[in-house]
Amino acid sequence: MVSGLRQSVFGAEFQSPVLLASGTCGYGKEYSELIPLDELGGLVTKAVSVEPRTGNPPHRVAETPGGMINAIGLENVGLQAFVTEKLPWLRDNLEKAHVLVNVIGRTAEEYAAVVAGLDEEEGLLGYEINVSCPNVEGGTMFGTDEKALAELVARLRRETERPVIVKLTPNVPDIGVYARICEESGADGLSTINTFPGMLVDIQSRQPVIGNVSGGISGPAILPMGVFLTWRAACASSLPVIGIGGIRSAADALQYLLAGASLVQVGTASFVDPAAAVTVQEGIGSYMESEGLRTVSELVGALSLPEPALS
Amino acid sequence: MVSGLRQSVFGAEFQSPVLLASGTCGYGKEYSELIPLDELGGLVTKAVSVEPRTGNPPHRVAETPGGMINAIGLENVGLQAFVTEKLPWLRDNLEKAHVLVNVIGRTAEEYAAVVAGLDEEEGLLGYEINVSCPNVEGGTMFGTDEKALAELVARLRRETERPVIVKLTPNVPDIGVYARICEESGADGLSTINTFPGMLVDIQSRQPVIGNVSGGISGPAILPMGVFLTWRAACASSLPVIGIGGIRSAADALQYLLAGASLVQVGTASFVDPAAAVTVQEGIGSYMESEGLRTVSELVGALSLPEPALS
Amino acid sequence: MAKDTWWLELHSPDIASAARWGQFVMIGFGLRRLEPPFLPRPFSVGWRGDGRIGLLVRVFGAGSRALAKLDEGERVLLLGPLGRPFRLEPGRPILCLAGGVGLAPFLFLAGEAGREGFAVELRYGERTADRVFDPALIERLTGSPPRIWTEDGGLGQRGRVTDGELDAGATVLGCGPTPMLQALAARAAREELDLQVSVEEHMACGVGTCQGCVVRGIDGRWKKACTEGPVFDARELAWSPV
Amino acid sequence: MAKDTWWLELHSPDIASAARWGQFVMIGFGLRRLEPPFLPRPFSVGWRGDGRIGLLVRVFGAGSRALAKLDEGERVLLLGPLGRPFRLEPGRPILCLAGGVGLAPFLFLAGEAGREGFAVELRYGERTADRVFDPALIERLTGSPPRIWTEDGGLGQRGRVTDGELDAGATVLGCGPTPMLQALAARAAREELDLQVSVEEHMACGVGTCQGCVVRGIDGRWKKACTEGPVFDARELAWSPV
Ligand SMILES: Cc1cc2nc3c(=O)[nH]c(=O)nc-3n(C[C@H](O)[C@H](O)[C@H](O)COP(=O)(O)OP(=O)(O)OC[C@H]3O[C@@H](n4cnc5c(N)ncnc54)[C@H](O)[C@@H]3O)c2cc1C
Ligand SMILES: Cc1cc2nc3c(=O)[nH]c(=O)nc-3n(C[C@H](O)[C@H](O)[C@H](O)COP(=O)(O)OP(=O)(O)OC[C@H]3O[C@@H](n4cnc5c(N)ncnc54)[C@H](O)[C@@H]3O)c2cc1C
Ligand SMILES: Cc1cc2nc3c(=O)[nH]c(=O)nc-3n(C[C@H](O)[C@H](O)[C@H](O)COP(=O)(O)O)c2cc1C
Ligand SMILES: Cc1cc2nc3c(=O)[nH]c(=O)nc-3n(C[C@H](O)[C@H](O)[C@H](O)COP(=O)(O)O)c2cc1C
Ligand code: FES
Ligand code: FES
Repeated sequence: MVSGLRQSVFGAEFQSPVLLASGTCGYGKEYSELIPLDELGGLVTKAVSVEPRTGNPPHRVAETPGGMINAIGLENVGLQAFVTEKLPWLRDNLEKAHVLVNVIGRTAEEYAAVVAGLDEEEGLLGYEINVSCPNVEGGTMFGTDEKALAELVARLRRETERPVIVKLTPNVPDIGVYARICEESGADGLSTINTFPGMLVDIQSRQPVIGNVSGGISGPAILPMGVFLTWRAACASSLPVIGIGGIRSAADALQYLLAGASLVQVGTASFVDPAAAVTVQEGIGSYMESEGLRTVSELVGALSLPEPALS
Repeated sequence: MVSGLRQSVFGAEFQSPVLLASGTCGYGKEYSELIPLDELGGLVTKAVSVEPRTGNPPHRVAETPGGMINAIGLENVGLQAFVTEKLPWLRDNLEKAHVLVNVIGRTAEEYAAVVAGLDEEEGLLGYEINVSCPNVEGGTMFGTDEKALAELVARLRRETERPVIVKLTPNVPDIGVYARICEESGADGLSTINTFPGMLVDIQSRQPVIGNVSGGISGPAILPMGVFLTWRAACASSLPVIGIGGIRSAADALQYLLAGASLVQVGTASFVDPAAAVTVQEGIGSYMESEGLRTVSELVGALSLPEPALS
Repeated sequence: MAKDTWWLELHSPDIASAARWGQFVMIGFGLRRLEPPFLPRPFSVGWRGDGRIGLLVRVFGAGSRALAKLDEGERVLLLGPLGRPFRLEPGRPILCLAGGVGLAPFLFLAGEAGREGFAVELRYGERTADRVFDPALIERLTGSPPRIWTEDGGLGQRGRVTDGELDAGATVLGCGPTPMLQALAARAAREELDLQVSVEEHMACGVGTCQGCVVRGIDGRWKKACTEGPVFDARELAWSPV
Repeated sequence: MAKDTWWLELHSPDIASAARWGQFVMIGFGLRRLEPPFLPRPFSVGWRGDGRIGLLVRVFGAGSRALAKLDEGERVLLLGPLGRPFRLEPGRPILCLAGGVGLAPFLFLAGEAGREGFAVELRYGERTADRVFDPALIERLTGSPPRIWTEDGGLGQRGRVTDGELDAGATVLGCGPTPMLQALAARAAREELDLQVSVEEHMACGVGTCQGCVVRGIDGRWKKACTEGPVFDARELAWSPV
């Protein structure tokens, strides 16, 4: 691998800027026989909540034009089982790839409990806080409630020294506002973006295809939205941003890096081809060689504004 | 055409539920030699502002995975030229298809001026208010500012007896909130949805492909988002909703109708094939025949919730 | 050839040698593709021999159509063998009930388990006679002719494959549309039969990472069809009333 | 055949009979397609005869590749003829400067205007000799051999097609990459030449509805390449300094 793929972010060195996205790589083990996991930049675990969650009824996945819809319902084994059954494998099997744990909760307390419960454990670099899930009390979402988000981030900051990366939702008028809130509240980074709410109707049965009625849209279809929101988030704050959404090629990943992402995550593409992230990583290396770049950081945010040919 | 395609909405009878979307059919004339415009449900004109607008530098369009990006910049001839140069053709050439005028402004006054300036004119059924464009003063958008939206709609309501249809932006946490505001403020209908902000980077030049840097994403890629937001808007208010986003087949349009849309608009698909809207319309007719439906209204909102096979 | 039904052989020595009856493969169409099938599709291993696996594909939508249209020599992404196979008890007779292309895993099982000395009976049902997969080919693959049911009575017995007598002494295996499996499970419960079913659910990854493919377990918990299944003991699943 | 360059003939009697030199067609790939080319692509009419039109296609990205890959008998959506043609003054000699596949409209024009009695000179430049479109075919289509420039000097004169003398008495027509047109426009301004250029811009509709294809006019207003162009009098456009 090109040594130039190294990226220093969150006070850690990533051997590559390419990670596997939360919910698309399980807890790592599932892909371990299929791809050289430990050669990637890292992976983000499926969401972990303080208690186990059962999740939504089927169908939970289906495809949409240029992408897919999913409504898993954040099914997960819960904090305790994660620590005893999942984390040990990651700790023992990943030496070079970094692990971020995706954290969800219904309340700030639940988020804090997960972080507190993991903070003594080895085998993870930091936390990716998923604020795109409903806060049952208020019915709002941390990701779309400025005050709630500020309090949550500040609260988690007190719980841990480890990197706290907030995964933002795209369903806001201006993602920059939330990027700044995260920075001011003490976050170490941002992940952009999570899925877009969507729905698929079976016109024969006249029923939603997805058991949960609606779900999140991911895949190539959302690539340009993700690049835009990553660019906005990177401009609005000085926090390192992890670019996510629709990446299936090095060219896609490079769009995110140029737009300001320090790292990228590959999600849906791994379903189409488990080797997708590896291919993306190798392609970034080739691009850097052909462009004579020595470090990924030379690419990050290296976007230049266009001059229209005739004007 | 199946007489059953008729739909009564906004106190008017549409011969078909299929319209051409704003900005994708110019002012009608451009497509008149290509398709039987007057056999469609109608069309929505390019946005009209009180003063002419020059629009953005090129490139203004490019394709994205499963869709396209555009940043036209609401270039338009302005109210006066629209009345003298564009409207007469629509009035003289469309007898059965309805015309909605897409209205934009920087301030509520500008919106009101356009509506007032058109209200004495013949040849249009009503107004589609595009609240997804920046309000220069506040820097916010009417479409994402609850108070500003309520005032704008109430203001326009006072200007005209004609249908006022508000075209909502998808970039909000809960579109239902804005749907209710429109209803309470006196709107007659809703259009969902406008484009999603997006960006495309040319990794060779390291420049945005689009002269305006960012643009709006449309096309099949946004179909499931549009269906979902149409469903939310239809559930949240009792206003008739026009479903828009990614429609390129009768099956797509039927998803919107089942989700609660009373009418649909075809946009980007017309670029791929100018006959797209006609094909969609015919396909809806065939579906109705095969399903033994007599009126489109039997389809509107006829979504039923699924029963998972194993549960 | 049977209506809308294709027999496909793919070269994949690794999968061919590792596959066991009831397992499946995920067939992907590549990262460049945006048109359906965008996601990979699961298909049961219907046969294996000299480095190849055989698939029985019925054209339903985009994925199966893409497979049916594959040209000689074309490549697809193959992931497998995946999932838990049917579990057979030495000495116990086996009764396979196949609905439609649910026949696929039993072509594999009846053939190989038969040669291994298991007493295997294969019953195969289709809605209409024109959909019945060539009985001669079935016999060649499994070693004995199947008993056939068609709802239109055009071939074999008129009725459903689940109509026949079920031997309580046998391990009953079912694969087919969910309503068929529901009916079968209901009967198994009444008649206290030992029943294993292979279920279908939408899948994205096929290897347990996406949690997309769940069916409800008797304990109320969701089970992953791809890793905990696709073969389940019928008693493990919470069947909705038929 | 020239590198990455294809000559394509499409059956379309209506377009063939209506087309005029400098006009173009939008080629669409159908509503089912999601992979690039998703949007239709504009291509100049390069020739017409017995119900067909000829296109000169250089493979650049998805759209041109899809055309190059078209099989005999395959169908595409054709919209046209579109745009404003080159405007010729009777009796006035015509000097065509083609850069790369900017050659296409001049194959049409030199052929037909020549037969109509116009004195047409065709100059054609490519970066490298291996990209030069078969001069014999050009001569067959236009009636006379082109003067060729290549930057590598491998064929014809070394240098750029814009290097040669430009006759002030002629109507100069230019088609090619924007930088070439900019250079040409700059020269035309200095030497007070009567210059028409055919410009390129991204297009979605090709018929004036999307307003996507603009170039800046001298008055600061945007002009639509599809309906006000693609052929413009060089003086109408606001050229950025070379
Ligand atoms: C374990 C297993 C084994 C199978 N074995 C066979 C077999 O041997 N022969 C056979 O013909 N079929 C088999 N199937 C069914 C097959 O996987 C496809 O679901 C079926 O071919 C229809 O898919 P399609 O793409 O043709 O139709 P589509 O219309 O694309 O899909 C049909 C339905 O499946 C849904 N779907 C979408 N994506 C997926 C996905 N990734 N996985 C599953 N469904 C999806 C669609 O939304 C639609 O509702 C099996 C399924 C499973 C789970
Ligand atoms: C009036 C006119 C006449 C032309 N005549 C010819 C000709 O005779 N022969 C020839 O080889 N080429 C011609 N072109 C160029 C041609 O239309 C394509 O732009 C070119 O083939 C590259 O497109 P692509 O799809 O191959 O590559 P892509 O990589 O898909 O596109 C190349 C660039 O064009 C952009 N683009 C995307 N969509 C469009 C679109 N709808 N229209 C234009 N560009 C788009 C892409 O974003 C990319 O930046 C002409 C262009 C115009 C405007
Ligand atoms: C099946 C599935 C499950 C997901 N689960 C989670 C999750 O648990 N937590 C989270 O933050 N994001 C989750 N995501 C979102 C992805 O991490 C990613 O943000 C999104 O899919 C966009 O990236 P992509 O287009 O590359 O897939 C999930 C996505 C999919 C498709
Ligand atoms: C080139 C282009 C121009 C557009 N101009 C307008 C406009 O002026 N006003 C408006 O409300 N929507 C405009 N839209 C948005 C469309 O009306 C429609 O809401 C959107 O494209 C989604 O529908 P589609 O996926 O069918 O294209 C434009 C879209 C495109 C592609
Ligand atoms: S298909 Fe992904 S977990 Fe089963
Ligand atoms: S391409 Fe649409 S206006 Fe020119």
